[in-house]
Amino acid sequence: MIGPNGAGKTTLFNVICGFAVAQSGAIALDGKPFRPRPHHLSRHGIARTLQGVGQFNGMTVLENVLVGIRGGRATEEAAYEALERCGVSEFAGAYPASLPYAKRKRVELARALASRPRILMLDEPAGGLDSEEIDWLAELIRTVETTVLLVEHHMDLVMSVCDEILVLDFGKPIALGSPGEIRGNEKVAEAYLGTAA
Amino acid sequence: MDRFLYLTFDGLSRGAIYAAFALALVLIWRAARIVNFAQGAMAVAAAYAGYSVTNATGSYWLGFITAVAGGLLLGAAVERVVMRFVDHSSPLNGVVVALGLVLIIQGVLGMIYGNEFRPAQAPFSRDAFQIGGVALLSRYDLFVFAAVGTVVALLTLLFTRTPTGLRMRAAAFAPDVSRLLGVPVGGMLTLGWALAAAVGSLAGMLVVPTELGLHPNAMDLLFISAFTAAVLGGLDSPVGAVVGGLVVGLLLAYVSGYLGATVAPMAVLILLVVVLLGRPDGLFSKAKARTA
Amino acid sequence: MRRTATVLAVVLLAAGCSSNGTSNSGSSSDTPGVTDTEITVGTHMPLTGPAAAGYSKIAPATKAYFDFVNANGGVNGRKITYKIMDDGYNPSNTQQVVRQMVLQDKVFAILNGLGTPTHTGVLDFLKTNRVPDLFVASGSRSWNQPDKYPGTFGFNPDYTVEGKILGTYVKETYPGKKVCFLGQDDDFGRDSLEGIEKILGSVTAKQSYVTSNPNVGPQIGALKAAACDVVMLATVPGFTALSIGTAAKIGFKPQFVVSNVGSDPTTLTKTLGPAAGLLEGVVAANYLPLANDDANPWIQLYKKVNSDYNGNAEFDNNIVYGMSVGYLFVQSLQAAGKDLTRDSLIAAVEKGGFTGPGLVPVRFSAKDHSGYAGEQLTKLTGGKAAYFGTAYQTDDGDGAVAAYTGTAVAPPQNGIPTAQ
Amino acid sequence: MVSAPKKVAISRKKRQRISPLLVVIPAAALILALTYALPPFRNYQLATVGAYLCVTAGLTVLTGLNGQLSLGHGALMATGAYTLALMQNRFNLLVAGIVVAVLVTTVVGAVIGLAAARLRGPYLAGLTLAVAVVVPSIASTFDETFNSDQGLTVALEPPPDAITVEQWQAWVCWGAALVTVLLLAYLIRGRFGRDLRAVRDDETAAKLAGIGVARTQVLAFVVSAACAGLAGALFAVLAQSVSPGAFPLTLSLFLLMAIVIGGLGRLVGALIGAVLLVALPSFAQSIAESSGSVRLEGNLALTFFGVVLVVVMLAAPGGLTSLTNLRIRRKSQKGRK
Repeated sequence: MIGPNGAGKTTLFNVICGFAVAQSGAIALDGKPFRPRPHHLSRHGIARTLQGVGQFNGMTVLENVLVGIRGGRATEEAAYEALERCGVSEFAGAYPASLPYAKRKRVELARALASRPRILMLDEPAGGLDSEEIDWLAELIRTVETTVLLVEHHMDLVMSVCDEILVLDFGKPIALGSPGEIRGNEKVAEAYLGTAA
Repeated sequence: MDRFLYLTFDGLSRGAIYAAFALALVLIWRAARIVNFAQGAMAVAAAYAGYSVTNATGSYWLGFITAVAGGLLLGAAVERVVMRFVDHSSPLNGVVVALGLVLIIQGVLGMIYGNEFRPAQAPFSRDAFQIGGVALLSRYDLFVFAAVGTVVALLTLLFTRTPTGLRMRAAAFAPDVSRLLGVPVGGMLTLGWALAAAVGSLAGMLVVPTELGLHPNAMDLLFISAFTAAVLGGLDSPVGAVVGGLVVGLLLAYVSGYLGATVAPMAVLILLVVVLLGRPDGLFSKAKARTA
Repeated sequence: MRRTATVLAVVLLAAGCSSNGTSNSGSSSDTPGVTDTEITVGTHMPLTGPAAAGYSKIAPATKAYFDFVNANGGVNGRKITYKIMDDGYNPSNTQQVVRQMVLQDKVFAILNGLGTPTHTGVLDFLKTNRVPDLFVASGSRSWNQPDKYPGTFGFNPDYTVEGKILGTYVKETYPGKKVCFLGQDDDFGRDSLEGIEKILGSVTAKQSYVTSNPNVGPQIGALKAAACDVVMLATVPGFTALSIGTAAKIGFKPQFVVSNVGSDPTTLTKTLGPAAGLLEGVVAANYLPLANDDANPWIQLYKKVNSDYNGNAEFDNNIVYGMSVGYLFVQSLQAAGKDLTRDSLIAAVEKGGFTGPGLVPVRFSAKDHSGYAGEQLTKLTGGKAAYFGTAYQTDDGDGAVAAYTGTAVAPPQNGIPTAQ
Repeated sequence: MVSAPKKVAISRKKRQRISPLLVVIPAAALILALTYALPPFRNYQLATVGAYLCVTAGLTVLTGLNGQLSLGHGALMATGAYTLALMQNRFNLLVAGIVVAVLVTTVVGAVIGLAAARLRGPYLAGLTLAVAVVVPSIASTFDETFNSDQGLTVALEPPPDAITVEQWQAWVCWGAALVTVLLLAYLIRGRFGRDLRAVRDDETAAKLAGIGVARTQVLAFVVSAACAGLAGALFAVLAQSVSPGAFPLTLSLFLLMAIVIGGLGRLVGALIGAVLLVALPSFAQSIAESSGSVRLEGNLALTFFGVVLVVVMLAAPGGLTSLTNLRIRRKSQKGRK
């Protein structure tokens, strides 16, 4: 999902997650109406990251990830697995605030992955990252065995990992299609660059 | 009806003092995000200074000015000497330091002046004007209203019409950005504390003649009522502080008058619960920023 | 955590290396707090906090009197050491400090512990440890339970006794007038009202206040609305001043009749400041010489002690009170004799028969542990209180209020009682 | 991914923690030994530390781990104390009385906690402050039950002759305190503890991680209320009396100071705080006593107490426990700024 600043991407995420209420329209999951309370998302197999970092600074990295594992026993093995997956297991005992920004974003990804979601919602995961980190992120998104909903401004990333792209502008969808289709869409270019006038 | 009128005016004149004191709490909260639990003790210290000057010179007004100026200096000193060095990573640290200051101030005052009530003069007669047999307001009450009104007006002017006020607000909301813009954030913080302490001292001077007298603990109860008022109105809102103060004053008067003094604290609790459940950030809170 | 616990243990052990023995029978040689040269007694008082006003002067005055006695050879060759502990009028602090005095500092007795809620909590503890608990500073009836608390004795006339005496005065002086009542919302107010209503029947209007809300506007407004002619106050000094000031403020001028507890003229005058003129004609009661009565030989004695041993503190009724407590305690020690034990002290107090500064007798006996038996009325004129009429005594039951006609005794020549 | 298993093994070994039982059992033995070694007054102080530990441990979970600021725990203690007094005077079954006291306080705590879960920071402080102030008012309004300011006396069976009352009180208080600490230690080391901290650190992220924020907050309040109720009941046992004056607002404030000074969010900090609550006033008073002047006496103690608070907070903002692991604190703080 892409769109210019203020298009309503995060708001849509918030509606899906139950942080905000939609004035019209409905959300469905598995063909059933879906209006969850935010903390019930994980029961539906949905995990989400936040813009920037939403970290628990008073807990170690390992504990941060353990928090993400709901249902059943929160095992350290599962947490380590997620940390390994994101390449930050060596920091398990550190406090997130002591890590560089990029590593903190990885910790947050690890927390989301640890719950083994079937839908992973990523809100601008590439924001503030350098190209090396973005490459790693792209690799992760490509290889992860789950549906990923991605809100992102980084076009290269979007184009390289997405199967389908939704373009929002002023709260309205203006285009939907594969990367190739979107790339050529005039309306999209207009929305991003402003009308010629 | 007579009784209702009487209680209304009784409540308003006390409420005005709560309002002034609550305003002092709001000022510091806005400037430093600290609930200044030492506000009461600081106001008492200033009032003692005023008391000493009044006793030495025989002039109430010299004492009054000393108290307010003393409050100003004490506020600045507390910020410069102590609060500046508090680690604010946990909001509790500031609270605990403030509580420590309360003990120090009360202890030192007790050592200097003794734990006795000292009589406090009122500059105007406290005999109420009678209208149709109902005692309404005294000259002193009018003085209280005028003083509190003046303070509110001056603060409003300061914050909305002067560059200093603008800088203080900026420093409080975004210290880092303000620093880049050349606002002396530390200085603004000191100024905020000084102003708040001066307003608190003024409220203290106003309340002392209406209560038992001057005592190291004289403002403990005022602090409780004023804090309640500030929370009720919304800690970010000066208007809320004034309205909250008046509401608490009226509530205490009505409940004490109609139901008995014993139940008054329960009434305050119930009011707080009702208001805060409806509006968790007080009556005059602004809309919240988006959560995610 | 284990390390912390060890540290704690070491601290406690180090602090607790004092001897451990609590036997309290036999002769004075093994009585706690008594040696051949010293008697240690303790008290708990609010020295800080809102309740400290006024009260914090009592214990130092008692101590000053003891110092005076010590300078003149003490009692049976023993000097009296008076430990004053601050409890801030908080009952749980009282627990701490009284235990410290009894268990750690091994005081011989607790003297003049102040406050009903504070002292109530230590009654059982003092009883268990068989510590004499003399002359409690409050007018509660709880101190007079010789069967339950054989070691506890009161000092102040109890609030009901006082209520009956004040009620009698009002009944005789203001027949047919509307009498109203404002009292503190605890046993002080309740017992006082009970005494008043025993004499007067139901009062026209009654109001109460709590110390945590220093605004009596609503209550006084209600009394005004009830058109009361006489207002009886069971109030502490600050609230007496507040009530009288508030009444004047709304143009309400009844006759005030005030409990001894809240009627110290020095405190009231100071609290009211320039408005002290409002006190003119206020009726109260007392049972000890008045601080401003310079002609009274007791006051002369106390003033001398005050200037010599109390740093010349401002002389008021609290100091008179404190020194009178000291005097009565020295009398008790004298009566207990040279072989001082806890039992002999209690026996001596129960034997009674003490005469001293009081206008009415203290009525200690095996069956009665209450303090002074009555009071005499005072009136404030020109900022000074003076006695008028006769002293009355009565009990806290339905007994009659009778005039007491005994004559006042003068203090002994050297100011120190001798064994009687 | 190749070297993953080895890494896991290494890291996990480092995280091995001592079981709370291994701390509590020796502690119990130590306390037991102490009660025989100490004179009665020290035993009484020891018992008081135990009673304080119950409430500070609960409060540090609420305030330290969950970030909820309560100024009303004195009132919750009063609830427990009054319940125990009423039960005891009626049925004279101490253990049952204590259990009921905890239950009643838990219910009261749940009610306050439900309101508290909607409030943040100073607003919660304001509400709980109003709760703390309401105690004397309730005691006088329902004075037939609570007997107003004078309060109730608590009838207690004297212990067997072989031990002193104070020793027995120390056993009761520390028995309860150690059980409390043990339960809390197990509670906060697992998922519940993580949830508490997650909610404290970032409510939105906590919700996304599947934590019921309001539910967690109410639970935290309930747990700490139960602890406060237990402490209140123990205070009633210690004092053999209950009155509103024993549970003033200052008590609530002192509890808060104790846990902050001790080290917020840590049970060891709660222990240090509980010790300080007993030791500092007593120490201050002994200093003041040697000063001789009556005007100074109480006030010097107050001032001393205040100075200690301010100095500790300026020198060791993380509380006294933080002095032992300065390195970690520094690191995490640097990151936060």
